[in-house]
Amino acid sequence: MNLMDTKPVTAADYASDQEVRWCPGCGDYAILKVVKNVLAEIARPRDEVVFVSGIGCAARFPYYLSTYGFHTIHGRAAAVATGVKLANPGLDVWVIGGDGDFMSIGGNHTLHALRRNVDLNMLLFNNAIYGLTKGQSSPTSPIGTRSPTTPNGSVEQPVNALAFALGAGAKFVARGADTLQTHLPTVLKRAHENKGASFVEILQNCIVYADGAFGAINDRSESHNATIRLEHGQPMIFGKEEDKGLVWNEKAQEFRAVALADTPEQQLAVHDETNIQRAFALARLEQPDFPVALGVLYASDAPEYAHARGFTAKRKPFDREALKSLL
Amino acid sequence: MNLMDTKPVTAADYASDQEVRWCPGCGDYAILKVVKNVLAEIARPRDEVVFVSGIGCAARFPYYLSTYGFHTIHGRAAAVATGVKLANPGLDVWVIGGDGDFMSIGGNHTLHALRRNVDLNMLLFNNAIYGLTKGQSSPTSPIGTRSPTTPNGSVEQPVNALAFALGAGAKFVARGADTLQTHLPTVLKRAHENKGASFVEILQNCIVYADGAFGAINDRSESHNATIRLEHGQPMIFGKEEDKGLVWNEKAQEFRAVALADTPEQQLAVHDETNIQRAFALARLEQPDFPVALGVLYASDAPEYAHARGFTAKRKPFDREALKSLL
Amino acid sequence: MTTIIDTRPASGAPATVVRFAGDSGDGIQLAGHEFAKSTADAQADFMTFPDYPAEIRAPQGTLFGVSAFQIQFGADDVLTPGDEADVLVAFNPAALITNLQHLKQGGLLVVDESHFDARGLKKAGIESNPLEDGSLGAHQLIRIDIVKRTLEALVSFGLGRKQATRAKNFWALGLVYWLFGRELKSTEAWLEQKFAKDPLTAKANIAALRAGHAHGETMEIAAFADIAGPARPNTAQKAKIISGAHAMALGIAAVAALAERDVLYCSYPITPASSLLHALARLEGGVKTFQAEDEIASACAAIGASYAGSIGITASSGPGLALKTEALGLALTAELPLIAIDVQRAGPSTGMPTKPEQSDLQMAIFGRHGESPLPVLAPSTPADCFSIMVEAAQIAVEAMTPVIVLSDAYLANAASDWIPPDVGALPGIVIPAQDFNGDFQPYARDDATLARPWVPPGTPGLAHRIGGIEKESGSGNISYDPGNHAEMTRLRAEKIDRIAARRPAVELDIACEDADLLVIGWGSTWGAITQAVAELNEEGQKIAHLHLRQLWPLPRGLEELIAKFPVTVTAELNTGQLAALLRSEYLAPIKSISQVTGQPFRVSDLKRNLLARLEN
Amino acid sequence: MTTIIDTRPASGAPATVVRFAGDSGDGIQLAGHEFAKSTADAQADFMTFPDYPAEIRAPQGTLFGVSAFQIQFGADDVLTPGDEADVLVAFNPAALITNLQHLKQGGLLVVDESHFDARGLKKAGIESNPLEDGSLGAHQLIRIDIVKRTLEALVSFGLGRKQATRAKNFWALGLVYWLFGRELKSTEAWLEQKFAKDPLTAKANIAALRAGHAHGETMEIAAFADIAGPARPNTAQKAKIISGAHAMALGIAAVAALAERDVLYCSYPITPASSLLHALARLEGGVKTFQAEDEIASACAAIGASYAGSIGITASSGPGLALKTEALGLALTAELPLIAIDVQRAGPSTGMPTKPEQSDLQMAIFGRHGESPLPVLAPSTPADCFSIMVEAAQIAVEAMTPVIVLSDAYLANAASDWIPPDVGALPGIVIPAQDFNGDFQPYARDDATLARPWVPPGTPGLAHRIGGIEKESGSGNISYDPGNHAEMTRLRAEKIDRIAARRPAVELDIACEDADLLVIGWGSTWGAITQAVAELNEEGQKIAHLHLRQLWPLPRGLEELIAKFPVTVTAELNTGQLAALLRSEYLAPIKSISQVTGQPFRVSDLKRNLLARLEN
Ligand SMILES: Cc1ncc(C[n+]2csc(CCOP(=O)(O)OP(=O)(O)O)c2C)c(N)n1
Ligand SMILES: Cc1ncc(C[n+]2csc(CCOP(=O)(O)OP(=O)(O)O)c2C)c(N)n1
Ligand code: SF4
Ligand code: SF4
Ligand SMILES: [Mg+2]
Ligand SMILES: [Mg+2]
Repeated sequence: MNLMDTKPVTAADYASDQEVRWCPGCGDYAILKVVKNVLAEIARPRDEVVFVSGIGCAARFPYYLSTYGFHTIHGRAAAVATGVKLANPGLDVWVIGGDGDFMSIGGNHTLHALRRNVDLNMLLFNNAIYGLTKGQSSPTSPIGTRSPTTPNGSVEQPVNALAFALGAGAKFVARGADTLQTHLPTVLKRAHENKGASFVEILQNCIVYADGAFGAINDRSESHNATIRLEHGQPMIFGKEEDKGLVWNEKAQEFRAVALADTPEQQLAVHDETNIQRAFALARLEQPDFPVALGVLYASDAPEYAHARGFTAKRKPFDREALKSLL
Repeated sequence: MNLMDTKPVTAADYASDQEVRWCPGCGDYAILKVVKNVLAEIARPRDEVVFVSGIGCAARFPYYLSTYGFHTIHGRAAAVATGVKLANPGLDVWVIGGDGDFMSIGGNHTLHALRRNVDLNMLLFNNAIYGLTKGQSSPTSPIGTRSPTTPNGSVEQPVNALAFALGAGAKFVARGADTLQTHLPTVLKRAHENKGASFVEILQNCIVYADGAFGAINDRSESHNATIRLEHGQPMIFGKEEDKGLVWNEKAQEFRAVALADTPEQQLAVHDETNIQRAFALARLEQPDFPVALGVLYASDAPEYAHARGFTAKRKPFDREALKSLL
Repeated sequence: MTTIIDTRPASGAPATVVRFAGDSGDGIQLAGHEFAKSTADAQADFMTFPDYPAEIRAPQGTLFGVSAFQIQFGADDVLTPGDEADVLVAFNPAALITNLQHLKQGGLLVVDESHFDARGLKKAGIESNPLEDGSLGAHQLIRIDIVKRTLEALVSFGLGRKQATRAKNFWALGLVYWLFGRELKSTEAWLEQKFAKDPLTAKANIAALRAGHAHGETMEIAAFADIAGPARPNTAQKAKIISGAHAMALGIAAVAALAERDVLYCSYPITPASSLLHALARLEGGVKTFQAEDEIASACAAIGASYAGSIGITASSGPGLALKTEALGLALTAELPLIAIDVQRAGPSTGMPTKPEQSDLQMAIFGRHGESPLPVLAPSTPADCFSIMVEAAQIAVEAMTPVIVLSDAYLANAASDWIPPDVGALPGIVIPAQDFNGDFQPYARDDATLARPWVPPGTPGLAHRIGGIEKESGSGNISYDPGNHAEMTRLRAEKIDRIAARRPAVELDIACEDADLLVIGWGSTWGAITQAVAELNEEGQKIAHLHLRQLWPLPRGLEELIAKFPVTVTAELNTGQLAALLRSEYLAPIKSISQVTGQPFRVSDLKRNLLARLEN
Repeated sequence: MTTIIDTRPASGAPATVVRFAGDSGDGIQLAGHEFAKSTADAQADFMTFPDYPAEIRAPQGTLFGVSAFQIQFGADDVLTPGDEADVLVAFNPAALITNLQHLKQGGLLVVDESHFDARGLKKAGIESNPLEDGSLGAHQLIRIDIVKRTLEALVSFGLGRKQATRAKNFWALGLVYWLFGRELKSTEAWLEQKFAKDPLTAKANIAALRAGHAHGETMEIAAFADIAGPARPNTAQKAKIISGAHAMALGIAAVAALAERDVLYCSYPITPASSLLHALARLEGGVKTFQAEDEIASACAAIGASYAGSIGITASSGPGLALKTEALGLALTAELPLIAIDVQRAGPSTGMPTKPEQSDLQMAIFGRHGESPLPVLAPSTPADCFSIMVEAAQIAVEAMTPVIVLSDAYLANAASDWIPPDVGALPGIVIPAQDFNGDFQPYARDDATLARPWVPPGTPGLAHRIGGIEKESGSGNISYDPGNHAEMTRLRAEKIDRIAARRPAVELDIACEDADLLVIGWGSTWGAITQAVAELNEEGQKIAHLHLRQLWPLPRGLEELIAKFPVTVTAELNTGQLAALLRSEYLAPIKSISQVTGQPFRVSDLKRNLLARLEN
């Protein structure tokens, strides 16, 4: 296989010839841009990269990339991608879906891909709404969301995608936001490096049906006050002026947000991405009382599924001789 | 409605006329016995109690009770039960299923019933195997399980049902074991009292396909060394001789098992069933290093779904007058 | 002065087709809807069809952002939104070039020329300006800079350019009102009410409307004669404009009222079925709604509701019904009343989600494992979507069976005038009395209907267990007995067959006893087929039309009826699924006129095809 | 001395049916399997069928804990496990009363009387002892206290009572070996090998076997003549005993070897399909297996695998295939090769999971939304389960389509003798060459097959995107164009139709050109129908038999063939689903002999029904 001539160099090389058809101002554009940049940095030949998606606005993603792409059916991308990976573990497989795709109809496949630790880069574009079907509330919509199906405001407790992933046994759990164009690539690169299922929730603004669902988080200028960028081994500091921090309250087993002015730095919690308990607490931090945790919340090594099954390149192909011995 | 004459008094009144057909020695018998006792204690008329199940050995449960019962299809019991509850919130609805039913094919419905907090008593009979279909490994089977589908031992990381439930947003999470005939009723009664989705994992021995999967846990005489019975507000003590305890290691964010002889009682962790962080740690305690946590791991108040939707007895019935005003 | 050609259809009844097309942000659907209302006020008959863009919100001015609205109206029965437009109003280059195909040769073309600059043309992906290059020669072109005129009309309001421009749809509507001699009053009243909190906007829109109307008067074109229908029988009651989706939602509400039972409507969003859930959610509690996590859960929750004594209804489109296949088998063998609605769209797989097709018929009838017969109904018109729900519910509770109702993307979105029924006069949905005299068996059957009793949990003294494993006839206990299974299979099938005996026998929609051809349709194609056959018959042909609303069990008398005609053909938006069914049932050599384009039938195409069949 | 009546079937070829029945813990299946092996060694033809209890492990001695094994063997072709047993060996009261119905009038009944005490009778729920009350009068009863005899025979081994008793199945087997003049050697050798690590057990079982055999010699009954078949063509090769499930698993392995591609076999456990997954998992890597979280995931993972260049296979039973409906639509429109196996069981819903039925045919052919044709095949015999997989794979890769294979619970469990094919001589599965000359289009089609190219990710230079939305012919880009959709719909259908042209034309299984009746069957009923028709023809009737292995597209020549016979009837384990299909396709007045009892056809019932058709 001569892959040299297909080797891409720039982000633009990862663009397909299809016209991008999200609504003007949709957060998906920003994610697409980041993904193309990250792919260019990773620099794997386009032919070895596959994007598998379900159905939804997010799920159109594969059409806009020059890699292999499979736009499947609603909710089943993780299952299809599992088959892709088991068939050819050498491929670089990305799974794209919205909150409906991953957390509603596809919840079961998300769970099982995570617990099996299939080597997939799973990007959940969470816009807290069903975009493509015109704005119904989704399992991540906050209580009170008014939508065509919840005209008086939804009453269902939303699922916290990262808490769910941790409960499901995910070994790599991270969060980013569409507009954070310098932060998001770092998260995606880490996800890509992780061997096994990498679960990344990307907070994505649906400008038409749920504009501002994440408040200041993906407002670039305000974002630092509404989020905390976690870094392994670093104290938990946030705020535009880096003037706030998180302290761990041992008794209540929860974080407390503090002003650095009042708190000595050594009292601040230090991020340990290998600690699942802390990750569970971080995943559940919510606005307005807390900054929303971004970055790699949890990462831990575990055998990747295809590999654990022995489906490696070294696997002896089955042939007529082998068949003969069976019959 | 005259319910007086159907009011049952003893556990036997909750038995149906059907011959019980589990394998001799199956843990399901013990659970059935406990449930009948608990029903007799609750003493709701049989006619107001419904057991909905999926398919599996566990799912045969409704046939053996004299209440209403619906043996549905594999994995969908929670969804059917949600419909039952929304249609008639006055019913006392129990959902029964195995680990295949609840955590494999039905994982998505488990997730959503929990996050919506539908007022269901959901009892997962976890035997870490597919019983009815003759012994395939299940999503709760430990790594290394040899089964007809994993002849060399399974490699999939099992899902921890209670960690999953907590990640899914469950408001009541508890664990019991089939043979613990004095402990299990207390758990079921608490589950029944809770308004909202009550998730109870019952460790159940499948004597045919996964005998001893839970080791000493459901061996009545050894169980106290292998489990810890949590009580709200009480220090975490376990062991046949009540000679061991759990200490919370704040730095590592995990429990440590200690001998009481070496540890002053005030160092022991105290169970707080309202603390979700602690519940997450407790849910993940595993043999042999730790006792498995039994009892109510987590309980917190939250609006019950049918109620939050306004589907109460007070709901005004829709009639011709109302229809007229629409047309 | 340009003279407008007479565009009335050959069939006699004068009917006119108007189409509005513009960017999705231009308020096309709103203007169209107002025009339909004024048509209703004029007592005319009409049918409308929106043509939404596939994209949620495409960039302004692009081809894929074009939204259109078509209405056909006339004094007599109007059965379709029309094949081709007599009048097309286009708001930008993209709207013009994508919609020109819908304009009749020589039709009137009103174009807002304000966006026909280099930028506008580029957005539409064209180089040459169609207004200049002679490509519109076949039509009667009226160029107006509508934006400019609107701004002029609103200059006194002190609005920003952007806000003022927004009124351009009302300016155009005013012009069209003038073309058809319509009154402005009711639209004005509606604007005042709608913008009660923002009187400036109300006034501005009214001013634009009047300005457009006034412009018509000054234009050198002949106005169309307005088409007014005969006064309605009940003149007190205004006709409503009702889409199939809305009618179906009201029908579901009617089920609750007429059965005196709660309805639990369970669904997972999917185009084109979502609008039902939206409409029901807005009804505020008339019907309980449940947005499930997926289609399987939506079917199962509906089953749970039916089990618990409510009427469970679940709805989706093809991909969703496919997912409900297993659950429907449970409802069928548990013998619970349930309605499953499939608003069909073009398949297979994701297919073309916004486009109609009738290709789920075989799945509805045959698409379950095991021997699993159940009734299948299909409404014929938007208004029929109301009645069909009541009928489906009656069948479901009477025979204790799931019922599938097949609508489609066309029927859901098409709208026509509708005089709501007199609620007081509607017969109730009769739930068979449950009377056991101490001898209750969950699978004992009614002698006439073969239905088992419906005894929901909560009923005192009758607690029992049911499930999806084969059940002993009578007791309902699990049974693997070979003879019992054969008997239960027979009973389940006969129970469905007997529904036909209680339902009306077939009756021709267009009777023509000595016809040379019988055309059989079903579902949303009623209007187009009726129109085509009526026109052909007026032209001297002899064609009978039968439209099936009940697809399984097939209605009484169908075999005999088919035998009366020398040739029978079905007309379907699929590859002949009904034809295959009828061939198998009656061994009649039925062929089909089939179309699988994701579009409803055009009357003209149907006529051509029917003629071809007559010639064979 | 009792003389055994000659039990050979009327059709000529001598064949005998033996049935073993006992508690599930009694080692019935093992004894049966050994008997089958000795039958194979005798070069006789045979067919076996296990009759497992529904319960996992019922209490000993109860009715629902009875396990049985039936074998028919003869010198000539043996096509079914037999309607009725000539010899029944029953190990306890429950086994006797549940299995007596399977014993021929006057047949030989060997009963272990050791459990016919009050306790044993009570467990079986009977009051009177059938050995004493004269109820067995119609049969030739041999009462032996087998337990006692076994214990006596093993007394020198010093085993505990419980352990020694376990050898009773071999004692009984020894007796049956004597009845049929069989050699003990190979079973002895097998026992030595099996218990190589536990020679005491091996020896004890051998001693029991010999004791049973010796007992026969001392018994005053005439032994049956042994039935040996003609020497096999290749005497070097021993016949294997193969069940349909095992043959299918080997067929799947063969797909990998013959296509030189990995197979990913994806499934979720379900009776009676699980045994396939078990068998494949044991093959250790010949085929990759994946136990998915549910059936939808199993179908989707198989689709993913096919997309990635492996051959994706997914299997389930009816409820599972129902759940895969939507996913199959994706495979179909993405045009990927895939095999979906449905091991049918009695439905609807959960139905009777362990019982065979052929009632998923219509779901397989019609059960998808949209216009969704795909090929459907069905194997006829256990051995055919091997070949059908290879054929299905060839079709799938050649036409780039999912293929459904319909097996059933009978075929999966029935076993017969099988001489494996010569692997070297098997033709390869040909994957069309992918040769684009720089002009690659994902939806360009091969002129002959209309298949699109299979270009998995990883292929250099050809990255492209596919999906479930309608695609532009050629480019594969999303298209909502009406004409394109019509064309793609046509192409997808014609692609499937053309498969028939490349496949063999129909050929009668039992040719009888001037027959009065043609009976058409499909799937697992081949043996019973062939046997019934052969016997009737020997009795002077004229009946032709056609067995369809290819159910969609229907094979070439079928219409013409049907036209040759005055009457055509199908014989199916459903309510006539194939008949309905043929009626619709050919407008031929085909009726059906149908049975929906969860049981395979009995030859005698079929004969009776066929005769009735001839009389009409
Ligand atoms: C089986 C099935 N059910 C439902 C749909 C309709 N549908 C398409 S996308 C979607 C959800 C979209 O929401 P999300 O996944 O959050 O993606 P977004 O559009 O917000 O990016 C739904 C319900 C479908 N295509 N298929
Ligand atoms: C749709 C469907 N898929 C698969 C099955 C087969 N099946 C029945 S029960 C079961 C799993 C049993 O395991 P579990 O739920 O853990 O219950 P247990 O028998 O162990 O109590 C399976 C796979 C089915 N009946 N329906
Ligand atoms: S609807 Fe929302 S998510 Fe979808 S493209 Fe538009 S802005 Fe983006
Ligand atoms: S198989 Fe296991 S779970 Fe099922 S009844 Fe037997 S012992 Fe119980
Ligand atoms: Mg979304
Ligand atoms: Mg289990």
